[in-house]
Amino acid sequence: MDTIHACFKEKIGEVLLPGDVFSFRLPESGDGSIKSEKIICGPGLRRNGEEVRVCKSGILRHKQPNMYWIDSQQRRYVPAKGESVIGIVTTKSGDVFKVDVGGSEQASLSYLAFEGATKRNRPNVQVGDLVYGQFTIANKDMEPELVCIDSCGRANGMGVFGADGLLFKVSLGLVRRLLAPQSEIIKDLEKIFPFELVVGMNGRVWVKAKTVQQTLIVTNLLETSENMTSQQRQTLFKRVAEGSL
Amino acid sequence: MTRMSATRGLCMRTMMELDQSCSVLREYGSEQSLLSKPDGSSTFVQGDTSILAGVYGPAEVKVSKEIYDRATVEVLIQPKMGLPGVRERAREQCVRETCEAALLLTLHPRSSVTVVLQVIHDDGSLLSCCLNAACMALMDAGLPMSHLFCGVTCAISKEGQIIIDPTARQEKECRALLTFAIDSAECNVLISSTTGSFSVQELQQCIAISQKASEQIFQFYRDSVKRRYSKIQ
Amino acid sequence: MGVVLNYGINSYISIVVLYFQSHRNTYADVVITKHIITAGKEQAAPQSAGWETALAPLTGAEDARVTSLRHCSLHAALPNIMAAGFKTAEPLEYHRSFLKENCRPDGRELGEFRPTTLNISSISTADGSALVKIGNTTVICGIKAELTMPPSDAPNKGYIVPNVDLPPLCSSRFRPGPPGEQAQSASQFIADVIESSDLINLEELCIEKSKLCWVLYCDIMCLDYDGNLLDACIIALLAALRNAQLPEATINKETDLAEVDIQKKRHLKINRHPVGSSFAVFDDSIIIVDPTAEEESLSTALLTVVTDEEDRLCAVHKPGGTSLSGEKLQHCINRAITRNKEISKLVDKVFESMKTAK
Amino acid sequence: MRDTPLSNCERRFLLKAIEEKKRLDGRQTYDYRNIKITFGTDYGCCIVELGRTRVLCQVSCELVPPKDSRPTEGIMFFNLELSPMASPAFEPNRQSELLVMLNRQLERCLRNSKCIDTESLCVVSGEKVWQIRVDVHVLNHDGNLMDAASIAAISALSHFRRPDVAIQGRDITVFSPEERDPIPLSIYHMPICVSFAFFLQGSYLLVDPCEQEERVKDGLLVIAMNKHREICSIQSSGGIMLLKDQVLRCSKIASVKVSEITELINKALENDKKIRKEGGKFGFAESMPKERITTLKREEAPVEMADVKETANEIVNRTETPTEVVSSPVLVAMGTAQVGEGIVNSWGLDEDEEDEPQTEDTKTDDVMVISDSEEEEVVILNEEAQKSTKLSKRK
Amino acid sequence: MPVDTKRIRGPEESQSPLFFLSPDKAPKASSRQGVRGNGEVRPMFARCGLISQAKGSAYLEAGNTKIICSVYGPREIERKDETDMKSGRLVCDFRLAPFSCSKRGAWIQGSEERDLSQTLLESLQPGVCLHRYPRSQIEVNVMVLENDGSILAHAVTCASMALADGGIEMYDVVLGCTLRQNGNTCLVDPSYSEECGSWQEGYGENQGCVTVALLPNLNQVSGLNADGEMREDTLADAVRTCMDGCHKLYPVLQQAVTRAVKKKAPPPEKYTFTCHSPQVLF
Repeated sequence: MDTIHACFKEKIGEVLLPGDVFSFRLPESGDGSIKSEKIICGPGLRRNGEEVRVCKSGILRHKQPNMYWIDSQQRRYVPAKGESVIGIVTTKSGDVFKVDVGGSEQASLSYLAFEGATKRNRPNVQVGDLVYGQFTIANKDMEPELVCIDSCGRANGMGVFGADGLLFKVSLGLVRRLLAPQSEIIKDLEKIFPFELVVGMNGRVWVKAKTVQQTLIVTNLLETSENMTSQQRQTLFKRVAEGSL
Repeated sequence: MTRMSATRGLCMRTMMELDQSCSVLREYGSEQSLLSKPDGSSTFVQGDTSILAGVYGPAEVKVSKEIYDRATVEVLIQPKMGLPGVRERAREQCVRETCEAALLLTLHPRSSVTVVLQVIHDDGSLLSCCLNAACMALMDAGLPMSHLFCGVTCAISKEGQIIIDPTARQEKECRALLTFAIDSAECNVLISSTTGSFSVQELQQCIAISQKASEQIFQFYRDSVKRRYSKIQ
Repeated sequence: MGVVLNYGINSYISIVVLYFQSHRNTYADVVITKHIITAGKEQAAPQSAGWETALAPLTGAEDARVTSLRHCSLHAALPNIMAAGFKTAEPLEYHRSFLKENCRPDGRELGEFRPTTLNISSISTADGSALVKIGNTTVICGIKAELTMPPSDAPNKGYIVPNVDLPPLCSSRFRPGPPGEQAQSASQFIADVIESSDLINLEELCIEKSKLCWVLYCDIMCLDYDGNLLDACIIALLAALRNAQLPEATINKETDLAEVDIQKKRHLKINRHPVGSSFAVFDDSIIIVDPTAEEESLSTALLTVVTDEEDRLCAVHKPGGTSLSGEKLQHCINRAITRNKEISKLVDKVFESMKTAK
Repeated sequence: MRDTPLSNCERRFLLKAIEEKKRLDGRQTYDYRNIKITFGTDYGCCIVELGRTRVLCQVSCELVPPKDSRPTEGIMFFNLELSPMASPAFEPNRQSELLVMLNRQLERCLRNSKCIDTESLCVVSGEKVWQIRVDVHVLNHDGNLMDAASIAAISALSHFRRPDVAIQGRDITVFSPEERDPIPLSIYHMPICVSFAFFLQGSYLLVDPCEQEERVKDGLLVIAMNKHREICSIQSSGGIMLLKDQVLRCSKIASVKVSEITELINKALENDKKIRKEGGKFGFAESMPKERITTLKREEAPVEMADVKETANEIVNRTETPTEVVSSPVLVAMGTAQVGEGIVNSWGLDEDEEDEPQTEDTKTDDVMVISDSEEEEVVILNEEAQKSTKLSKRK
Repeated sequence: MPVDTKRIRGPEESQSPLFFLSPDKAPKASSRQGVRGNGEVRPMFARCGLISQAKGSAYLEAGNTKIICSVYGPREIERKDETDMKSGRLVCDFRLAPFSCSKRGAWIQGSEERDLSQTLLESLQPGVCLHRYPRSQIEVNVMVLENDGSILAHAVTCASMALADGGIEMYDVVLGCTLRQNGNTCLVDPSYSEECGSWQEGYGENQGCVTVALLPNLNQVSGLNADGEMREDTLADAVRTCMDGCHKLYPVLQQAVTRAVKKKAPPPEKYTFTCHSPQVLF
């Protein structure tokens, strides 16, 4: 019945390559009226007239009711509005900080975009510090802009962090898996020992455990879980848990 | 060195029928994401010919090269010996323009896409191997593309026989050498780069063969990406 | 008669300023207004003053073939100034609106070359030279022959060293300094054409095996860049090589040194006559021949086909861009074959005229 | 392009870990990362992987006249390139400080140590010698480029074979590998660089620093040594003060590392030799890690060529157009002709200045203009002169 | 091993065949006898506006010397480190085509070409109203297609024609003329073979070459370049002769510029003849 959905649905979970096409001939029902259907194309899918083209290689994902996107394992981050990322402050200039987020351009972060910050009471941010913030502006034609407060002016977990602990980089695909509501990887990892974790959509992960040794173990486990089935991962984690005890 | 591979090739050749022997793509392979620094990387191996490709982008662009409405593409081909010369520059132009046509550059204005191709070994069909490596590296980097592309080289021997994916030795002995890049959307010709003289019929035959061979390479791309994502549910 | 005058006006302003600025700037203003009015009404204004269209203005060859544009209703309807603005603001749309009507802004049909002029033997310091103009594009090729040792891997051969230069002189798009990518790939292309077409036997350039041979430096320089560089380069190279004369050189048996007699000169043996035809692809589908610089920069792909006099292909050079089907490619090749005949005739005629003059 | 900046958090953590004798990848202080040496199909070509650092080296040779000062010695030329592939911070054709440092160190390690017998590279004294060129390309930068480059260079030099030559009088014949087996270089010893990074004013040291460790280091000590424990070069940079004991300790560690690495190189060389001898498969294509999921290989595959001829013919025939009328050229002047009509270019039709200058003669103070165009501005003030110039042109 | 990787390379070295001429077969130096007088300049042909892409351009032919020049700008200054932004900048690039001399030249600009560029710049600068172009630069590119002597002088003339053609504001045009002093004889506008001579090796008295650049209407010398060894009075005479030579060439330049201006945009008849010389300023 749903022809557009149908042609998408049969490909869900399959690996697609750039140039693959979903063409939707609009179904003309018997009475001549054109039934309108809506689908939402996420990352990796682009509408091109009468068809939808894949533009990134990866797995086709679906979210009810009508969202489709391509899940790919790229490493370079492209800022998107509303996403939370870990940035590194590179310069202070005037009343903004320049923050490296791993994109093609540095993001700007206002002095005032911190909880409780006023013109008088400037936040204590040094060059090289880590900030966790959210994009309020991110599009291809403008310089991206970060804030460390939510719409109510609250920090809500954002701001400067990372006095100790370790920052490292993984693929964007892995980050998305870590951030998924019921992430299996994190669940498995939690069983080994307690640690603090900050995950940015830009592929940066910050970890802090009780000791340097434990921090390094978490880091290495996360890096290796990129290309593992859940079974392989579980056996590995189990071995580490036993060994580290 | 090359003697070995040549004899290997020779054994195989005698085993097969003469007119079939020339229409064989050498064994080929590729590895993606093998370098830690670049945003995308791949090696592509065709017989003994081997290219390593690294891609950065969309990344920061120099002000002097900035384009206001699209990304700037740069391609560098590094020869194994000595410095890149005029020949490399001509190849770079070919690969760059092909990448420009395949990439959706307007999605990342004022940024740069840099493709670096390192020749690891040249045993014929070098330009097509460069193209294949570049395409796989671009895919690995996750840059938005409207279509994929691949390269196929055909040699025309002195007897007028068409040899696909020739070795360096076959290239040396042939009368004409034609390299085409084929796009995955319509299987049309993206690049044509030729040396030697040939007839119109021969050109069209080579194009037709390249189009056939491209199907196999595109299938290979698909298989390797599938394998790569095989552990993610 | 809308289209005619836009370009006239643009160039006019700058010139009039030069002309009158010493006296009073107001002169210029008056003149311009007057010119617009008279010329806008009828074309007669410039003609009656005795300025034929043959003395085409600097910037716009457009004027010359105004009649063929009449059916482009869109432009006829647009006021002059707006059309000029349209051209600068939306160059691609401007060109598309012409292509839709199967013609081009300079009045040519899609498959029409610009007039091609060839002149030879004008540089007396070179051993052979030729100047080629395709429309505004101007290329000069000078050949210098020098003596050297043959290459160690081919002791019975000489050298041909072609280089294309795009000096800042020829267009504002080129900067001083070492050759850029375009010049380098053009040089490589010319070198490939020489090799592919078997233009000259390198053995013929050898004077004595592994001792002495000629090296022919073919320096090709663009003097005015308005697109279609490669075609012009090939014609210039071919004509210059045909024009070149080498003095007799021998090795003196006693002294083992080279000896040259410039009284005795011989022409080179040219085996083949390759001629190139360049095409530009617009919007992935429309193909035009002999693109101008502007058309080149707006097009999505470029193609150069080189054929010889036996209709064999010496090069099918498409350095990327959007794709073309085998069939479209074939159309281009057919056009290239006709072009070859045209240029061969041109070259022959020029050389004949030299012969009869002697 | 800018490299990702190092955050304060990483710096603090790294230094803390070093104090606790912990390293990011779980190594001990004196451990090297995994070293993998792969030889190519060509002689003198190898890829060295040192953890994630990756370096390609190719040795080549050429017959050249020797340097005047050393007429009986071959020439060694080293060139290390930091390919922009290796790091976003590397720009093509830029002489960065790092590049100059690496090139100098490589030359000191391999040329100044006289590890290669350059006299055996002389073919005809004062006339022709072999120039050995060593090109090192850094493909991925994850720290300790110097050690990786020196391992790659010496492995490639040991692997390299130059063509055999025969001399008859002044004629030199170079034999192809099919005619005569190529000849290896004569190598006296194999110097290898071992790098030590110092932290916190020299109180801590690490062998084989990775890129992040290099970023927080205070100083670097590079010792080039061979397995006979002969120091070939030693260089300290970064301006740290080292005690005599520290340097001695480092040289002891270096001697252990060097003998390990030398053994590894020799093993790799032997292995390659064996496979070549047995006629097995070798080269980079064979060394691709097939078990990785990012890797895929395919066997030789035939391409169907059955109906290719028909397709080609069809296209050619379908597009056959009746021969167009070929326009004939017009002779403008001697040596100049034109084909095509219509548009006039800026040089004008009437201007054939190259060949036939329409002379504006200034023999007298009068202006004389001769022009073949039919413009009314033609002014002829001296008809005699006009005739003479015209005549001189026709001669 | 510094090599030119941006051009197609030939053999490492090669010699012009002229080095190997057997002495009896060498061509004899031509003399002016009967062709033109020592004080005469060669017939000159000049034309403006040939290069379609340039703001202004000129082509000049004197004897066999052939020079082409284009002018671009005024456009944004490229190197912004210049301290004086109030006036514009003139940039000159003087090049000899590789085939322009009897011995093939290199592609890479040599010191001679750089010298000539500088001299050209200095000779032109006084003629151009640079204060009218603040923060911008005007580029002058000169290419010698064939060198048959007096290239600097003709390059100056050619460049100023191109500047005028490009509508660049000028106080006056600049003309150049060269004189070759050979003992007591002086040759105006020498050809290539006349230019070369014993003075370059340092022999003889009163041997030298003088090039003068002149603003004809202001009657001011904007550039003077003298090589060799000459007596004071001879040099003064030589400068005077050169200035005369320049004045002789002026009408040709005037004609060419006027012609180009008319061609580009025909003024209505009534103005056509009111302004005969285009460069009469102030």
